[in-house]
Amino acid sequence: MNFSLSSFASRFNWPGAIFMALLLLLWEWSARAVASPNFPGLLQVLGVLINDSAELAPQMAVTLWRAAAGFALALVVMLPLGIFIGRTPAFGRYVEPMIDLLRPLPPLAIVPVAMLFMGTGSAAKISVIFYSASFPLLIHAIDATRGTHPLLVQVGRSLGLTRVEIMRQIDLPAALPKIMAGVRVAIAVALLISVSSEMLLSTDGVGNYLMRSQEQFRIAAGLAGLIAIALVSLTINIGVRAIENHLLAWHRKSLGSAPL
Amino acid sequence: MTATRNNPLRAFLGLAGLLTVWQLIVAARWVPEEYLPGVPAVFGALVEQFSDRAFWVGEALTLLRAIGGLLLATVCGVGVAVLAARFRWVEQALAPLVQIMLSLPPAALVPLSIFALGLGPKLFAFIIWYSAVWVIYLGTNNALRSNEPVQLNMARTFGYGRWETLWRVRLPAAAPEVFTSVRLAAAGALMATVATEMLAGKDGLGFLLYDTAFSLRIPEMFALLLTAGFNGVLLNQAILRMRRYVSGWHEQLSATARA
Amino acid sequence: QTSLKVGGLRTVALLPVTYALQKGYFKREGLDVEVVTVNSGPAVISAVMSDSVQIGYSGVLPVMYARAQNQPVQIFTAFTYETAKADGKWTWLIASSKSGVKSAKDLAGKTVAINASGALCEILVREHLAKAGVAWDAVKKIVVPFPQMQAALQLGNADAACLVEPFRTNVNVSPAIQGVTLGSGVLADKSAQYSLDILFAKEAWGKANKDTLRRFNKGLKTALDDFMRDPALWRNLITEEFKLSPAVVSLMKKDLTFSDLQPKVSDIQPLVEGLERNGMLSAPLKAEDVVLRLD
Amino acid sequence: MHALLEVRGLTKSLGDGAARQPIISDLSFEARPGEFLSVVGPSGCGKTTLLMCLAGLYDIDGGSVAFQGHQVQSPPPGVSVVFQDYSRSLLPWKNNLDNVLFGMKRTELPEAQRRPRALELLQAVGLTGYETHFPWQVSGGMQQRVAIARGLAAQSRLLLLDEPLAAVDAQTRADLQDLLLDLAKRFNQTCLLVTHDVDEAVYVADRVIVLSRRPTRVVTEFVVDCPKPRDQITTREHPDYLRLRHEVISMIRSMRAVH
Amino acid sequence: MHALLEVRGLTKSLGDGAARQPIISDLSFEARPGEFLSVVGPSGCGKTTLLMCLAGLYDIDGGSVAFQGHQVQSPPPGVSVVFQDYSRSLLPWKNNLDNVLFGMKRTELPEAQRRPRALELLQAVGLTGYETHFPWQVSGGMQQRVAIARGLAAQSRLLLLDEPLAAVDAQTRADLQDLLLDLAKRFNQTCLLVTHDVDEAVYVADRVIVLSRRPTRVVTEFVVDCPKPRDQITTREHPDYLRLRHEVISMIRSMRAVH
Ligand SMILES: Nc1ncnc2c1ncn2[C@@H]1O[C@H](COP(=O)(O)OP(=O)(O)OP(=O)(O)O)[C@@H](O)[C@H]1O
Ligand SMILES: Nc1ncnc2c1ncn2[C@@H]1O[C@H](COP(=O)(O)OP(=O)(O)OP(=O)(O)O)[C@@H](O)[C@H]1O
Ligand SMILES: [Mg+2]
Ligand SMILES: [Mg+2]
Repeated sequence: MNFSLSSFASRFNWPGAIFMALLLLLWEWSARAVASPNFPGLLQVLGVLINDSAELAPQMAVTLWRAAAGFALALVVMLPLGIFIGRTPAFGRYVEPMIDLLRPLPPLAIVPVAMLFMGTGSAAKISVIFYSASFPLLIHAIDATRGTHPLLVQVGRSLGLTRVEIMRQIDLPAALPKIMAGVRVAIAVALLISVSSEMLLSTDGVGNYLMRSQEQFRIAAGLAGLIAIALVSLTINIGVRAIENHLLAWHRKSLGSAPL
Repeated sequence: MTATRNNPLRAFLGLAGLLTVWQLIVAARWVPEEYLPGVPAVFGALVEQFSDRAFWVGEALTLLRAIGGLLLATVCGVGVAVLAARFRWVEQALAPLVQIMLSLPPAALVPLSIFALGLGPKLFAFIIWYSAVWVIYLGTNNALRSNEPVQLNMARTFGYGRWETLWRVRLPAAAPEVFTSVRLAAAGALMATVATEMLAGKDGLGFLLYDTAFSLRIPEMFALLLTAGFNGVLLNQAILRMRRYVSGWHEQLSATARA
Repeated sequence: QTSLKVGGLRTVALLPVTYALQKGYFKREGLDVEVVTVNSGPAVISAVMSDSVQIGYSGVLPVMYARAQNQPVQIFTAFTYETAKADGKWTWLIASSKSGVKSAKDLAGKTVAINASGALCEILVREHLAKAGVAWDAVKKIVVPFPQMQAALQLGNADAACLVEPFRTNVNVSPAIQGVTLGSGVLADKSAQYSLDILFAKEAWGKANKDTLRRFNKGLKTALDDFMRDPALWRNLITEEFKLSPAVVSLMKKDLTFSDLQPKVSDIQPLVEGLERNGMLSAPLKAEDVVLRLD
Repeated sequence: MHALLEVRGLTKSLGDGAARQPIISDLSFEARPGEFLSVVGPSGCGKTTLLMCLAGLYDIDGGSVAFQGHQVQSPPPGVSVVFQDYSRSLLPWKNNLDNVLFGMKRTELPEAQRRPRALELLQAVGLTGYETHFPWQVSGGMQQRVAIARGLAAQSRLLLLDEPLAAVDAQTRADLQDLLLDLAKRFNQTCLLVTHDVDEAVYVADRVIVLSRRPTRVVTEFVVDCPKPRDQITTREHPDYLRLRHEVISMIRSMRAVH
Repeated sequence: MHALLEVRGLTKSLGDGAARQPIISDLSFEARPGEFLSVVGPSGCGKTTLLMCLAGLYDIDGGSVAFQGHQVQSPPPGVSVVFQDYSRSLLPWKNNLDNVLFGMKRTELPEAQRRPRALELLQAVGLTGYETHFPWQVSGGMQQRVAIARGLAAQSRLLLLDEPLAAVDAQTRADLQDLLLDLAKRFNQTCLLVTHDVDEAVYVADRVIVLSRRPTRVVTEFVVDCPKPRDQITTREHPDYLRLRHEVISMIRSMRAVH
């Protein structure tokens, strides 16, 4: 490892950090200007966050566990299914209307149905997360697969690849740069729905913490919970980006000479 | 046979398949029928709704709100993504914010947004916009960053400036992917509309849903859910039609694989 | 004509307001009232605090929590009370017959459904468990929205549930559940009297507009008097507004305790104590701060 | 000796609906095992389309294509293709070596011998030192050579080459012509080479097939009776070669593609 | 007459970090107004890279490139390029006509005359009847001709052509060579044609520049003193032509790309 400060400094997203810092400053400043109990400032919220961190950390673990389980399930099922649908338009014409019908059903409305089949424990929540994270993956996988240049598929066919092999060895890598947008959305959705479902039906998790803060009008605590989610989301994003950099190095480099 | 022509019969068969599975689950009596009514009961309730003026008004309002919010989100999301494509620092500055916003539950923001925006149309607009805009931004941003280098070089040598290249090459090339994310965001917008109507409002499908759930009119509730789903199909078809108009080449090109 | 916006939960208890509106009782008082539905306690408070509405309708708890967090809101009307009377409660703890639970004592090791953590149901369950000598941690809690409670009981996801109307009646009449009432009332102390559904406003605005609020209450009182005179009117209204089956409505709690609209500090005090007793207040709260006296 | 490939009355149209146009009409020819065929014809006449039909990548509209006595419906084992659009036909996420290895899918070569064989092929096309480069990191001519190496890696009975040498320089071209001839002979491989270079067509082929303008059919076939093995110096000075070359050129000149 | 294009001691490396390799080293030449230059060199030697540097698409590492007396830093007006990767350089969402019109951005042609001019160019490259086809609906050679038409549409002082005729048949190729010569003369356009076809290089050029293997530099320049205008029959039989052709081929043969 040749870690050096300067290489870190050049890779670090300075504009992003500065912009976030400015937003946070603006928040603190305007909170002081408004001086309302409805609008606690950054420092106050951070105080609550530090204060409650011992309580929040295990809750966050629960939330993340469910989000991860739901997302992983969705990834394993929907990525292959999406590529299959994208590669098999005849099949797509039957199932896509089904997907479009299910897509806009609010998770709030799915919860009661999920409860009927999965009870009120983690299984119900994970199935709702799975449900919600499925669509970004599915839609992006379908569209990205259809967007693959036909010649690549013909190469695969002429080399005697089977349908499944074409999907795995050609469609997946070729569509991956586009699918990544769906993966990112799906990860965010998994986290979001994990929290939301906890707000609705849970006695644990960050969502429950948020709900409790909302119920008890502890606005600062509510914001502290949101900041905790934000931090976790940013951390996850670092990991996703590392994976993406690894998987899609070829894509980034092949665009290298592009004058953006 | 080409992918550009959609056969409504197949779509119908697909939906019929879904309903059959549903009815089979009901018939298997996994769960009491009072909580998961069968297809005939739901359709009965749906047909009953048809004679109710509140239903039609609610349906129209929900659709209009969702479409309005989606349009707003599309303009913002694509607009900012274009800016971000042109100026790298904009993209970098926004990256953490977008990531955060994408994963904050709108439900947690509701009391705060009511405080800031009141209960009127502004609240609806904001929540629907919020639940759609980040997805669109992210998708458009992703698409605009993956242009064919040869095309960009070509445009430059023909004298197209950065902005013009953005309009004339990068955006058209990205269009199919942009539509993908708008498609995704449309579902988000519909959900947010219904959720907001459930929370605060006196009309719309969400309001009716809350009401039916409150009074345990389960078949009607499912009928309304079906309507919400149907709205998704409708909106999605509209977007696909628009995509066919804007970048139909894309579908045709991909259809040549099966010549 | 003074314009007034009322925002609040869409529940049975808000019906008098809508009824008074329909009947023109507010107009008669020179008030131009508009009702906006807001289906979450905290959201109603936000709506009042942001001046989107002048009058908020919610359960009493959110207002108490908000006040404890220095939100300047005060209650000026209460329409439902839980009283010492035999039929004086609006909240219930009910078990399904197949759970085998006969009394609150049997709940140890069982699962109880509440509608939200930190809300009305939590204090109710805590109170009744404490009274029965069962530790709060000995019971598994699940959160289930009211409309799904019945299914949770029937499917065995929950052994008992905290319920309000009309869900309570539905559970009671369901042959698959055959609800067993384990207790009623938010506070376990049967003799206590306290308000449940209330109207509130911002303190400063309320103090400056006492006359408006008095007129509002007068209009409301007219409506309530109609109901007291003719309980059938009340039931028909519920049947119509919520499209509930008349059979269920006829079984619903009949007693209307709309006696006096002006809540007294003593109507709040038992709840403050109850919250404190159960460790549910995150900041100290004085009952007199919560009440806005119109006289 | 019966034919390895037999094309009888092949017809094929392309395009959708009203824009559908006949590309190939009533085209027949056959290829015997081990034979080297060249195909020449005006630009846009339908050579690529023909190859796609032979490879089972396009459904045919009429007539028949039989490979080893069986009708070709989907890509048959034993046929490999080097595509005209070489840059798009390489997998951008695989380096050159992996692209070549990818072509070995259907070979019986044991796993352990594949890598050495692929390296050998890359060396044969002059790409030693570029094994770990990605296709988009090497020049057009080099990409085309990777595509050739991949086509050869398949060790198929029938090799369809669509202008495989269009992007390489004259010297490399000559070397690769000899490589193709050598390999075809060694493995008794049948080759069908589409080319625009009449010299090339005559030099490598046992038979030159001349196609007409669109809708295309076989105008004539020339049997190239220059002795084998061919040689860049002696063959190109052989009187038969010069005569045939002249004949083919005159033939083509009489049906120019530019209208 | 001073030079239109002046390249002095050009050096250029490509690749990242440790993989960075010198492609062009100390390359110098110049082009006078109206001159037609051919560039030949082994596959992968750096011809495309050179063109990219001349067009201002790559930053150069050392030396200088001056166009009309100004250093080239970004694509200068008056230079247009026909890219080697023709199929990728065409915009798939524009039909052939619109692709050609796309090249006219910097011309002074009034709006009203652009369409007729584009149609004229498409006709000149033999694509009448394919104006409304999309690039991916026409054959490889036809795509390449669309790219040529687009390059010509720019009416630039300097036209850089990267193997523009690699995918067209012999007859069309000859026709297009004459077209290029004709237009270059008519508009006093300077052309730099990269080609692998030595016959072509000699036939069209006033001067043939021979490049070495990588890292590339100018090995030698041949002045083609065959009389102008050229003619496919008489020029190709001209003794100077035959001599030069022979010299260039021997030169190239002595530095084969296949190691
Ligand atoms: N992105 C890159 N990274 C590393 N090396 C590169 C890259 N692009 C090109 N090269 C190398 O630069 C050299 C010159 O490439 P260039 O495309 O200029 O060749 P060329 O002369 O045009 O060849 P051809 O006639 O085959 O088109 C090649 O050896 C290639 O491997
Ligand atoms: N998708 C399509 N839709 C309509 N026409 C098409 C399509 N694809 C190809 N064509 C037409 O088919 C004809 C033959 O194309 P093909 O690619 O087979 O030509 P070719 O002989 O390979 O030409 P070249 O030598 O230029 O590569 C062309 O005239 C082209 O316009
Ligand atoms: Mg072709
Ligand atoms: Mg090149």
